[in-house]
Amino acid sequence: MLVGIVFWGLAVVAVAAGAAVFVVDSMARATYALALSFIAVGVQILLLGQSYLGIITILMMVMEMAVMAVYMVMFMGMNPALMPMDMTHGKKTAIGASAGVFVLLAAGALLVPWPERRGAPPEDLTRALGLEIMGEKMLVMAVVGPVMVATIVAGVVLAAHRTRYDRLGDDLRRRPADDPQPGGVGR
Amino acid sequence: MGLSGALARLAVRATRVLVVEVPGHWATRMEVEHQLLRRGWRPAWTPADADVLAVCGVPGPELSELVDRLWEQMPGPRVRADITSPGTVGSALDAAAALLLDTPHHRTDAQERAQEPEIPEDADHGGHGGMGHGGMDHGEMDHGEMDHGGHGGMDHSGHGGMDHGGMDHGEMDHGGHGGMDHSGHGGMDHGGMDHGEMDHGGHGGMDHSGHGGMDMAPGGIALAGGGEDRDGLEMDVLHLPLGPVLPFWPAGLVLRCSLQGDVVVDAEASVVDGAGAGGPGPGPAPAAVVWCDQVMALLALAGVEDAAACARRARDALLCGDEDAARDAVERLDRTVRRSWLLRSSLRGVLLLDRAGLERHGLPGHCRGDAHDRLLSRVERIRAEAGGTEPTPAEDGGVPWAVVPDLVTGLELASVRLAVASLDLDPHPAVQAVGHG
Amino acid sequence: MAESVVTTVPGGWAVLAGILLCGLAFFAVALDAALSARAQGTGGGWGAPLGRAARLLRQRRRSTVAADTLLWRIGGAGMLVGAFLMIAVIPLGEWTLADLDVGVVWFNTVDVMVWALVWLAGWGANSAHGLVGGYRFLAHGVAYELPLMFALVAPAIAAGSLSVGEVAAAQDGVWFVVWMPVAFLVFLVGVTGFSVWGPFAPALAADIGGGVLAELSGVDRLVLQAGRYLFLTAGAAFSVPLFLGGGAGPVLPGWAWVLVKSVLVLAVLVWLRRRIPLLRPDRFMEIGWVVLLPAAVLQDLVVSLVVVWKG
Amino acid sequence: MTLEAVLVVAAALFAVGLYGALSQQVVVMVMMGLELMINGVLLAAAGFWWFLAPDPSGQVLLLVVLAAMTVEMAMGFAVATLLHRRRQTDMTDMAEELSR
Repeated sequence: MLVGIVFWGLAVVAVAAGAAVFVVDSMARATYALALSFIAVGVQILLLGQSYLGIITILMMVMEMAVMAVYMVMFMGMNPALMPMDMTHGKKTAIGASAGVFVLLAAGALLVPWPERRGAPPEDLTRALGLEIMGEKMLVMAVVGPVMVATIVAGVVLAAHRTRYDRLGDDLRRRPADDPQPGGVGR
Repeated sequence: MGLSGALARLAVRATRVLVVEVPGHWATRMEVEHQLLRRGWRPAWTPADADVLAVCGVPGPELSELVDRLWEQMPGPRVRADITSPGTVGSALDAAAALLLDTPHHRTDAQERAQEPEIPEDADHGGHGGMGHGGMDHGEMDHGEMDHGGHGGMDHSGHGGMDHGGMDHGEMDHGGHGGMDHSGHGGMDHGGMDHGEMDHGGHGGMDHSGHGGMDMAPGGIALAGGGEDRDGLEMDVLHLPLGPVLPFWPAGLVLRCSLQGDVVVDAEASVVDGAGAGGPGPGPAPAAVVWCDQVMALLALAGVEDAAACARRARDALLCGDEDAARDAVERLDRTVRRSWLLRSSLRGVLLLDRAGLERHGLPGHCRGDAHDRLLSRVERIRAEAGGTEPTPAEDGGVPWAVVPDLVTGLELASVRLAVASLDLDPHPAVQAVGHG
Repeated sequence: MAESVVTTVPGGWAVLAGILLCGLAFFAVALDAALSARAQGTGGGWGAPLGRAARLLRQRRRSTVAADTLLWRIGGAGMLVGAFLMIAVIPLGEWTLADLDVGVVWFNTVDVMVWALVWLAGWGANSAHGLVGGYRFLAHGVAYELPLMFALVAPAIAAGSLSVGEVAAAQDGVWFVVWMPVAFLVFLVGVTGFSVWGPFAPALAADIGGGVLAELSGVDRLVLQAGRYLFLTAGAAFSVPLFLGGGAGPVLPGWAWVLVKSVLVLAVLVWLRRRIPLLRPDRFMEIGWVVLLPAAVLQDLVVSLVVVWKG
Repeated sequence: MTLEAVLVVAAALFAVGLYGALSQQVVVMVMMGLELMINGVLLAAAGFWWFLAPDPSGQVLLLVVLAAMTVEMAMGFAVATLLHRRRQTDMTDMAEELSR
């Protein structure tokens, strides 16, 4: 019972905060509304018995939204606290499409005869998950790792203005690198 | 009354004082700082944190206006102490402490004040980056001139009568054109607006609807323009004046910076109240005292509090002529500064000046090297001066404040502060100007 | 899952835990004030926390033009709340408030919240200096957080559990600090980082008039400052079960040892602040990624090898 | 708390996110919409896992979703930066990409 109330409370928070992302005027508020939505969902995942994933969701999303706020401020091109922002297009189509999708999904959720629960959760979920990804599903993690590294490299390459040749000279021998802001290690 | 009285007495023991030095009145300021610490009080960095506003010396018109504004920003309970000479510091602080305890007085004071923060009507905000000192935000003020979107540097503060309420720019097409479409707002009086500073080309349109109609923008906030930063990204330019009331900043110096992110892309220096309006000061300070003061500022900005405290003690000892204590303190300072490799790594490379750089800016030889080199050489000179054993090296002059903008352009804000503190700036330009005039 | 190594106490004890945390934080403030007074050559200072708190309680709150007050206040108050959330998983000897099976990750999550909170506190004031402070902190965060995460991994690997109680219990013979000193140091760097403390305080530094604190007065300032000290205290206390053997020690009972060790770590952190210059984000960024992160990863590798070798 | 309830909430989150992703003009706001959609997927996956087949292999799916979200975000930031850089040198290009 209590779990039910908490769940619905969190559900309201999650959806309302999610909607607030596209309603509020301020970029900071929009970003942190999304963070709030993620926190609510993270707690819901906790309620669904998956402590590790729930907490990791909150951790990652708060971090991501803190960074997201910076990008919002940089790129939104609108004053955060001063101006209402309405930078939308095709609003009506979007509302129609999303309402349709919601009806479809919700109807599916309610009408499909979901099968009975098979099996029971292991006692120590986190350990089980760890064994799983390091055992049978190791391939998944072995792929995810390099993908993450590739993301870091690709992201830097895409976003950076100067290349290593700009920094280190044509033969990559310039030391220390020619940076507008020197780092702390003094390479 | 008993509880609030006890609270007040307890609170007064931890009073924070915002010290404003009128150029030339270094002696009063140092005396105030000295006495603060003896009472267990501490200096405040911003008006928001201050209980007492201590004005050292008689400010000129420009600084007076500024001091009034600082006074407005203090949260209260607040007390203002005008201290004209070092001799009256003790009694002025005593009086301030007594007045701080007077709770009914502060209650009335609070009721009489405006409840909402606002930008003064007479402030000339349009002049950011230009002349008007009036609208200046010397950093601690609550005017928050930040703007993170792409907007023209326009200013609404002078237009109290303008009615923006009915405007709705919300539907504007921001994609294609940069500027705003004013034609749709026939009723609006743009007469007073400074469109000259607006950069309509480079960014995604501006929006006036925040004014009047929205609670977020009670008005008067100057918006930033865009410009290309050193990484080739378009970034907003923010105009932020540094000084004259800023912790560990040369008295009277105002550096109007254009910031992109926290990188100073352009700067302009001036001296508050021009030259000579500061009233008669006690004359130029002894060199060693000034150097100690500068070393203290640099160390405090670098964040080594123990070493900064050491420099302050050396300064106070030198000032009151206690030679033994001074020599001890200077020796300790010298040891601390020399030993700390963390300090070296922190100051290394800050405003590196080679011979060519010195010549280009017309700087004296002792400015050579980076901030750490200058720190060491200055401590060395203090030692020579305080010890009195070695002959004082020939003094080849300080750094004129006018070169500061050239030196700091392109640096990031923290480095700017360290760079300025590391230079032997003519400490009291007003006084010197009078002297030469 | 094996029998839990710690006893979970009823929620009412949270009050006591809160009081203990506040007491330790009070000690940190007093120690800092005393050290400061000594450096200035004035003596005294131990009573300063009371005076400072009273002053801020008496001071009026203020607002600024076009402040985002909601976010501003969340930033300040969140710091206060976060520290209390953090200590929920720290076992005091054999008792704990919440024996979370992922306690270490919980700690990490709460410390990541600080990113958001400090930035919000800087942003909300709508002041240039506050905002510069907020961004400085984020830049620091990017540099200290990953090393901190990898440092947290080391004890967890050695103990084979993410539960704080079990990590403490796993240090029966040798404290983890002995054979994972790098992780311990990186952890302390992280603690000072998320407390915006000492070398990691450029966000609150004098050069920008106090940065995030520049516009705060009265109780808002008190809340944020107290939050920082509480976070510092909670971080120091967390190092005890993680690296310093938890309640292990002769003569005294477990809870007393936890407190003693926490106080010691806290005192060291407070004392170090006065000696170490500010690590400006532009400098520390490279140190964090080029030095600390590889060091922490290597430490993890060593720990893993030892664990595998021991079977 | 039933599977249906979880799925309805997840659907609502997904729909709100879809609205954002479709209607917003600015890259970062579109990303926010996508994030919200993935948020819904995450919740739905967690619900399925708990109510249908609570064995550890299902959790791996959630981990993968989380990882996908991170990668999406990081690449989104990089692309946004790139676009922003391009916008100055080539404004109409950008306008075309961003306007309706």
